[in-house]
Amino acid sequence: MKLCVFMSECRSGSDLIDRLEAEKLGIILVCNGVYHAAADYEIRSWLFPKNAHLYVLAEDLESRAIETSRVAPEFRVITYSDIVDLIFNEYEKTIWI
Amino acid sequence: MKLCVFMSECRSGSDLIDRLEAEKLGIILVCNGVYHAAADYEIRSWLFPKNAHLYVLAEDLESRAIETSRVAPEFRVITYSDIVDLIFNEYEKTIWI
Amino acid sequence: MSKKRLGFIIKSLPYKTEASKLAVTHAISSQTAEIYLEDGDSVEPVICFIGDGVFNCIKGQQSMKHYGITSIEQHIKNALLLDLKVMICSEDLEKFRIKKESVIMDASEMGGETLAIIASYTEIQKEMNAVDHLLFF
Amino acid sequence: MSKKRLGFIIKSLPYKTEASKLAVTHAISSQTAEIYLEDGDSVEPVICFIGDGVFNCIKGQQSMKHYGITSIEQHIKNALLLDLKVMICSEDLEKFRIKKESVIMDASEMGGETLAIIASYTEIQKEMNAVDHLLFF
Amino acid sequence: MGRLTIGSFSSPAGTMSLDFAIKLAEAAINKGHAVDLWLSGNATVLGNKDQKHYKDYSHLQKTVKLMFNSGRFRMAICEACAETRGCHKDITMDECIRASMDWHLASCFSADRVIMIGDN
Amino acid sequence: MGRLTIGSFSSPAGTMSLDFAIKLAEAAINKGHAVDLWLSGNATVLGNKDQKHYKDYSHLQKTVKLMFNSGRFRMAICEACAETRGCHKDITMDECIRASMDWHLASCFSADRVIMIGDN
Repeated sequence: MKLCVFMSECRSGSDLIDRLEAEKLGIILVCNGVYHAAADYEIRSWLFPKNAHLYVLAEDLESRAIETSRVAPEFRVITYSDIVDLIFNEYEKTIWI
Repeated sequence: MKLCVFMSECRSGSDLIDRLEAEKLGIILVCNGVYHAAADYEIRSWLFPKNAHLYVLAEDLESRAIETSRVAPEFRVITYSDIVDLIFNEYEKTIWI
Repeated sequence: MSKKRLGFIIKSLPYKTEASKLAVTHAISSQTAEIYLEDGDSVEPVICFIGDGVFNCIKGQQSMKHYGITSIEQHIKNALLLDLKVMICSEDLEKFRIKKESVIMDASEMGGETLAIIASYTEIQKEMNAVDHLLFF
Repeated sequence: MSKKRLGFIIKSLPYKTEASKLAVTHAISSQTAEIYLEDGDSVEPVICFIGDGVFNCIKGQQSMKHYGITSIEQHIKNALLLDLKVMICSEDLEKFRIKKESVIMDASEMGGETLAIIASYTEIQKEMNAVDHLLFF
Repeated sequence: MGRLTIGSFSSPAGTMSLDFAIKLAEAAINKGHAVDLWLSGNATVLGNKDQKHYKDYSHLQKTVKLMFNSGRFRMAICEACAETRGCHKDITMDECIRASMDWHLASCFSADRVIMIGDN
Repeated sequence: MGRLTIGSFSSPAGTMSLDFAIKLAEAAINKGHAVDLWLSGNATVLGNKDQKHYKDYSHLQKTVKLMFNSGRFRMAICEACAETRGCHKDITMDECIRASMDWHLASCFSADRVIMIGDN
């Protein structure tokens, strides 16, 4: 399956993601999940699955004053409009963790 | 200070407790914190501070079907009525984690 | 005339939040969803407990006695009574040293015949692949 | 005529829950608590950010732009404008590599003079010992 | 265009999860998709009439009203969840459906995509 | 006897944190103490009249009424938190105080013990 995971927390959920198997895996950081994208905050103690496509929601970075310059290069910064296109066009199932 | 900590989660909060300094420290496990008392569930990956007085709320064990026989011996199984006496008579300040 | 399969995946501990209870009650409501659907169409749920979620499956929950609310145990039994598919992750039971004897496996006292399935994570993953939509709680 | 001191200890990340905002707004409300008290009595809050809570103190929060809600930054500035004591744990800032230049330290653009205090955990613990009651958020 | 079913039981004020749901719904509708929103638990209070707007709290009702105007948006609240909170029919917005959970399941049946925001 | 001030912003249905607050309050009152209960956020819906009782959800209102009868119990809800949820004065229980947060701070002033349940 092509699976899109919304990761909304930064202190839980990584164990679930590590077990998930998907032909195509997308991870979209939202809410407090966005701290995972700011590599130099050292809040991330976990490695994202190697083949995952990684995205982070711009609005939730900016609300928390996380500058785009802090975002690790493997993440694509996206908007709500981009999310709609991703879930309808690129993935089949979506889950919220 | 004499501090009573209500620990209501089992997946967070241990870092906070480890830093707390108190002349007398009581830890009362409530809600999902009670899993910490059932040593053989292996959900606890953390050691309680050595000198802490440890309690666990009977109602919250029983709601979750955790048998008293599973409760580690260092815990005193107590009721809401006992909590009232503890916070008024044995401790000065109470916090919820 | 078609059937859609929905996977209700329960990863949360019981009682502190309402996630796990809502998962089971939503799954059960599949039985009456037909009133909104075309003739012959239906929704088939599968309920899977993984991670911390397996703690929902321990027998003997006394939430009615202490808090006046129906236990998650009772909801799981209701699901089994309606012949819903209930899967419980075997690796996670082992990890938490929850014995199989302690796990809710049937609703036989209510006359149910369907049993819960203790399954490997691989089997649960297969179900996740097979269903039409996934709902994590 | 007496004064009670209350410690508002903020350990939660901002925005996902309302914990940190409620902590600051409750602390600020100390300024009008007198209407319920005897003449001369008062409540004095101290606000301490520890652990993940220090993420509330980063400058430049745009929650009004995106979600239409007052930022926690603005609430912290309001607290400083009212000369409330605000302490931020220095070890936790370092741990998360949050530079001091990124931290909300004053409300000078609104005419405030009181500064936030970047303090060691030991100093914050001293405040926790000294206050009459502790409220963790 | 597609059909999206969003479920949530997060509170409308104080957490940002339901904000996410509403913003996602809005973005989908703006792109021509249809959206069903199912609210249970604390989220049901979003169905209440006359939610007062304070700057400290999200005011999602405004966007909800705009979405209703699109003709491609339906919102239903769990009747039992609302009644257990003392929020009865007389204070529910007219456009908002009060239903049982089976409404949500039926909506999932017809959806191209389903997202359940399983946060408290 | 002593005076206990409990604060909570947890939902009355679905989480067990507010159940804890109510059970603790009840136990304290039964031992002769006085209790002030301050509710903000989602907890404010506990102040609503006519909360319907379903077995799936905690029904804390019954205990609240008994506590009011003791004469040693006060309960106040955050007015702004209630209004932002569309829960106005007309659906608030008569005994329940609607106030600003300063009520809570003043209650802490007079309390022997304070417990803030800082869960969502």
